[in-house]
Amino acid sequence: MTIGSMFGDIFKSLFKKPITEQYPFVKMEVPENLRGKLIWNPEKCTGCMLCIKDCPSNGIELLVVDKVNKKFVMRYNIDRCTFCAQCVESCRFGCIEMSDEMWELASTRKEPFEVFYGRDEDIKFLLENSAKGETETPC
Amino acid sequence: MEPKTAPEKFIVPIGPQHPALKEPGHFEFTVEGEVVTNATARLGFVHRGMEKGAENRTWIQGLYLMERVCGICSHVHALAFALGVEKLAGVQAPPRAQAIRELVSELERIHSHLLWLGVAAHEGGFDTLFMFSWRDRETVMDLLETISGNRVNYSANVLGGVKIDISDKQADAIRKGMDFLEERTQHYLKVVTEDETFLGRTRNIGVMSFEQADFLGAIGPTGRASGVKRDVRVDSPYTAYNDFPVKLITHTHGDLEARFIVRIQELYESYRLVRELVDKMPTGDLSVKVPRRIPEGEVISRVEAPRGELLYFIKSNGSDTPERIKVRTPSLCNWSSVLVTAVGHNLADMPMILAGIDPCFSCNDRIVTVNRKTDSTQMDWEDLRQFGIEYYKWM
Amino acid sequence: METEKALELAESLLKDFAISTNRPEENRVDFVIDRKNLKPAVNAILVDKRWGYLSAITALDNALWKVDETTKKKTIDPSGGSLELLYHFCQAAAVATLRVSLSYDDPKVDSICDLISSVSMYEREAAELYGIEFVGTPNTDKLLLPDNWPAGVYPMRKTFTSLEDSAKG
Amino acid sequence: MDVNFPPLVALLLFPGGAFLLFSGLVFEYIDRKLVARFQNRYGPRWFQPLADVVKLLAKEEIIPTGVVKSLFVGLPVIALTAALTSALYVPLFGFKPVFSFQGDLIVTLYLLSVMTLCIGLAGANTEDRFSLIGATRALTQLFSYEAPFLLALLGPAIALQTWNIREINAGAGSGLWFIIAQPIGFVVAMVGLMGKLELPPFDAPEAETEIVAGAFTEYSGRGFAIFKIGRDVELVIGLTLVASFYLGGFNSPLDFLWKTLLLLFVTAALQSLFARLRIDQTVGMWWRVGVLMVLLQLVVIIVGQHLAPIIQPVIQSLFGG
Repeated sequence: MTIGSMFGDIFKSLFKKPITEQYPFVKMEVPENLRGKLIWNPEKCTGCMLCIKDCPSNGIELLVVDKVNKKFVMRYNIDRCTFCAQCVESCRFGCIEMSDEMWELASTRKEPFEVFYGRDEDIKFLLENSAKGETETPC
Repeated sequence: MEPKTAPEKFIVPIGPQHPALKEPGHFEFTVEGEVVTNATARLGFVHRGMEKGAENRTWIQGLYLMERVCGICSHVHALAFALGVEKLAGVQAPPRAQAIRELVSELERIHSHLLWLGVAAHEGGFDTLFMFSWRDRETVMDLLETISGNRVNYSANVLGGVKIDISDKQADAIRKGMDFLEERTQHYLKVVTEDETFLGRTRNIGVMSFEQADFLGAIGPTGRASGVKRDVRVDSPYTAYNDFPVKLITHTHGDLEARFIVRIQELYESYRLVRELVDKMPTGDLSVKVPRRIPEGEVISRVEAPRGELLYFIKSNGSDTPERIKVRTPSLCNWSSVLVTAVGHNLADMPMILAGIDPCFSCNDRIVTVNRKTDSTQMDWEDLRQFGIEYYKWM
Repeated sequence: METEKALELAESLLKDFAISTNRPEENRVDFVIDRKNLKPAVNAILVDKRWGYLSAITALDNALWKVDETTKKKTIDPSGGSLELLYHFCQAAAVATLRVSLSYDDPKVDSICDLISSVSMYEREAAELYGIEFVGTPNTDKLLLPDNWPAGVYPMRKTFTSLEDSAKG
Repeated sequence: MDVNFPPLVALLLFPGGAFLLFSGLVFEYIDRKLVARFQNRYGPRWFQPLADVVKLLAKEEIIPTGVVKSLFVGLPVIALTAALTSALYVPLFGFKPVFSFQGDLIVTLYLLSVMTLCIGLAGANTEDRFSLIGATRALTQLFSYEAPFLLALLGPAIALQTWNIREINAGAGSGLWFIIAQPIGFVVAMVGLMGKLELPPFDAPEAETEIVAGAFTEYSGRGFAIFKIGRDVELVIGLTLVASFYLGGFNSPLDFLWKTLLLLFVTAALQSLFARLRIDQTVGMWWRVGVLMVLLQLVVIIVGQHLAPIIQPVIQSLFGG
């Protein structure tokens, strides 16, 4: 039976630095295997579409430029991504991995949330085509 | 609910937006002076249609949907789903995967119980305990982030195993964290069992007798605080609980103090278990292959969530999407019993009694479909501002 | 071993009511019972003998699917199918399930609220989402769905696709 | 310190009026910061209370339906006025009270209670259930702490045989400090002050987890801001009273500063040490423990005073003879 049993705590914390994180000023160090933004490597991709099929949030789309020569572009919608890493697990060729970047997901614009991965010329080709309105709009 | 015939009844509504409970749920307490004479609940404010939604998704996508039933016990939902699907498919995850699954669920229990300790203290107006227990909870949150890469939705499970592995460096971090938490928890146990002002708010409040708890089906720490010996980890061990058994912790009083004691003693048990798991982690593969089409059948998968027994009923029709997934979360079981015990107490005790079962509203509310309108317009900042100006012109 | 004993006990308790008994898993036993026997069966297993506790009530829509040969499209055949209620009782590792089949035309079953007051929430959930009528349940207020949800629309039935479709009829 | 301010200056600028309002905000800041530090947090920035008030004053005041409008608008003003008036009789910032007469102690305590009465009325005025319960609780609490708080402040008054705050302030510093002479009175006065200001653990009237903000639930904008300032002013005056009575009175602003801040430190520590008391626990504690203890002490003082003339010659004859 005591009264004020947390006295030790409050007394000690007077002389301690507050534990609160000074977030916008001091950023926390991220752990090395943080699940952040996806990185897609076009070189090894065979276009099996397993990652697209398994993605629970329709966050990634594979746009086909040339199926025979295995030219693909991945459109990655970061705002839809739930960072579950299922696509990393699903890919049998190790094309997808998760980086520890981009964990501050806030913007007043939509553009930073749409990322294209692939060979530069493929992306260029695709963007030009879509400007002409030739490619189908993805879901 | 009693018919609302007597008009002179004084009904105090709590919720859906109420500062006491940080999640939306609506309660109506009929009070006479300060004493509650009747209590009813209305849920469904965070109803997301997950059970229906799961029927339109593949098994793999369902795993991540189920992980998002609840933000606090995300791992156990995915675990129950994965275990059920693996049972249907006739595969079993390798031993190391099972041990990692158990490790993550115990770490999750630690963070959930510490969170509850803070919330319950806050309901009782003991903000210092709230701040300190949440400060220490950061330790285990950081550990979970270190090993899984995310603080809340660890997404450790895949069908057939786990994604994450525990390295030696991480194991050391876990051991250190457990030592720190054990020392702090000892202190909190002393505070909640000895502090006079706090005991005034917990002792003999919200008493649920063994008879009530047993018959009405109270589960988890709420039931165990009334002496009901129910713990899925002991009764029907899943994952690695056979090799790393857990001790059943019960208390006899059934009041709020007993619930505090049971939860805090479970924390000790979890610390011990986590240390043991880290020390004697089996080696081997992390996952096995699970077919995309799951054979026809029905399965019941039960796991012990931090709040009590979580029951999944999974029915497969042989295709790559489930036929029916039924989720029965522990909070739903405990609601009915707690509303019975609420009658006769002071209004001031209500937040603590409600918080005493560690309610999780998101868990309860899952089912209806939400149609994503295809013609929805997206507004950017400027549009929104414009919309606001237009809107307020008419005010 | 204890699980086996518990399951056998459950079988002996319910042998008068069960139309058929089935062991889908090693720790489970299913009893198919008629809906008018539900109350006596619950009384026998839970109230009299305290076999475990009522863990959950699962409602199922066993719709009859027919597949169009040419288009490979799955549609619901309204001539068949049924609703089903599963009452799961758990004792330690053993799970006993009472299965009650209900037709779409007359989805009525006796409420067991007067036996166990805490099932009210489960019954309200099944009533709202599947349109099963529990005769004698004390509280029929909305539990999960919004207050302005149209009457007679049951979202968990297989026939429900969206509110717009339901409004069209 | 004996400085004579012109009445109008004293009323509007210094030490009452504007300066008091401002220092009320400073005291609130220090209180919040201390509590935060006790809980291992950073707490608010220095301008936070001021920013709160400015924001609230700038906001629209919503008057709910079903209230008596004049009361709803007038009550916060009355509460603040009463608090500001009471400032004229206390030795604020170490200066001597602007006005002083025999018995102003009673008037000051009465004025300080007007605040709580206004809160009670404001809660009862609205139709909101939380407000009604908050009002009931606020008034219940008023009846429980008022008597022991008054009795606790009467201790020094009776010992010095004056009902004038200025004389008590002067007399408190001359002999043994009353915190040592009358420790029970000090404790009761401190806890009574916390009850009066509805600080934790006596914040049942506005317990946010039960009844949102109690009587203030329907208040917004200006009305709420004025109540808030009134509460801050009362904090300063309450601390001044207790410090001047029990900590040896004030002779200079510096004296005032360290004594009141010391008391504020103690209050902040008490706030963070305890769980909130239920209203029945609060009432029970005050009447069963608080009142009895203070009454006991009063009896000892009065008996002591009557015995002193008898004993003194005896002592003198023993030692001085």
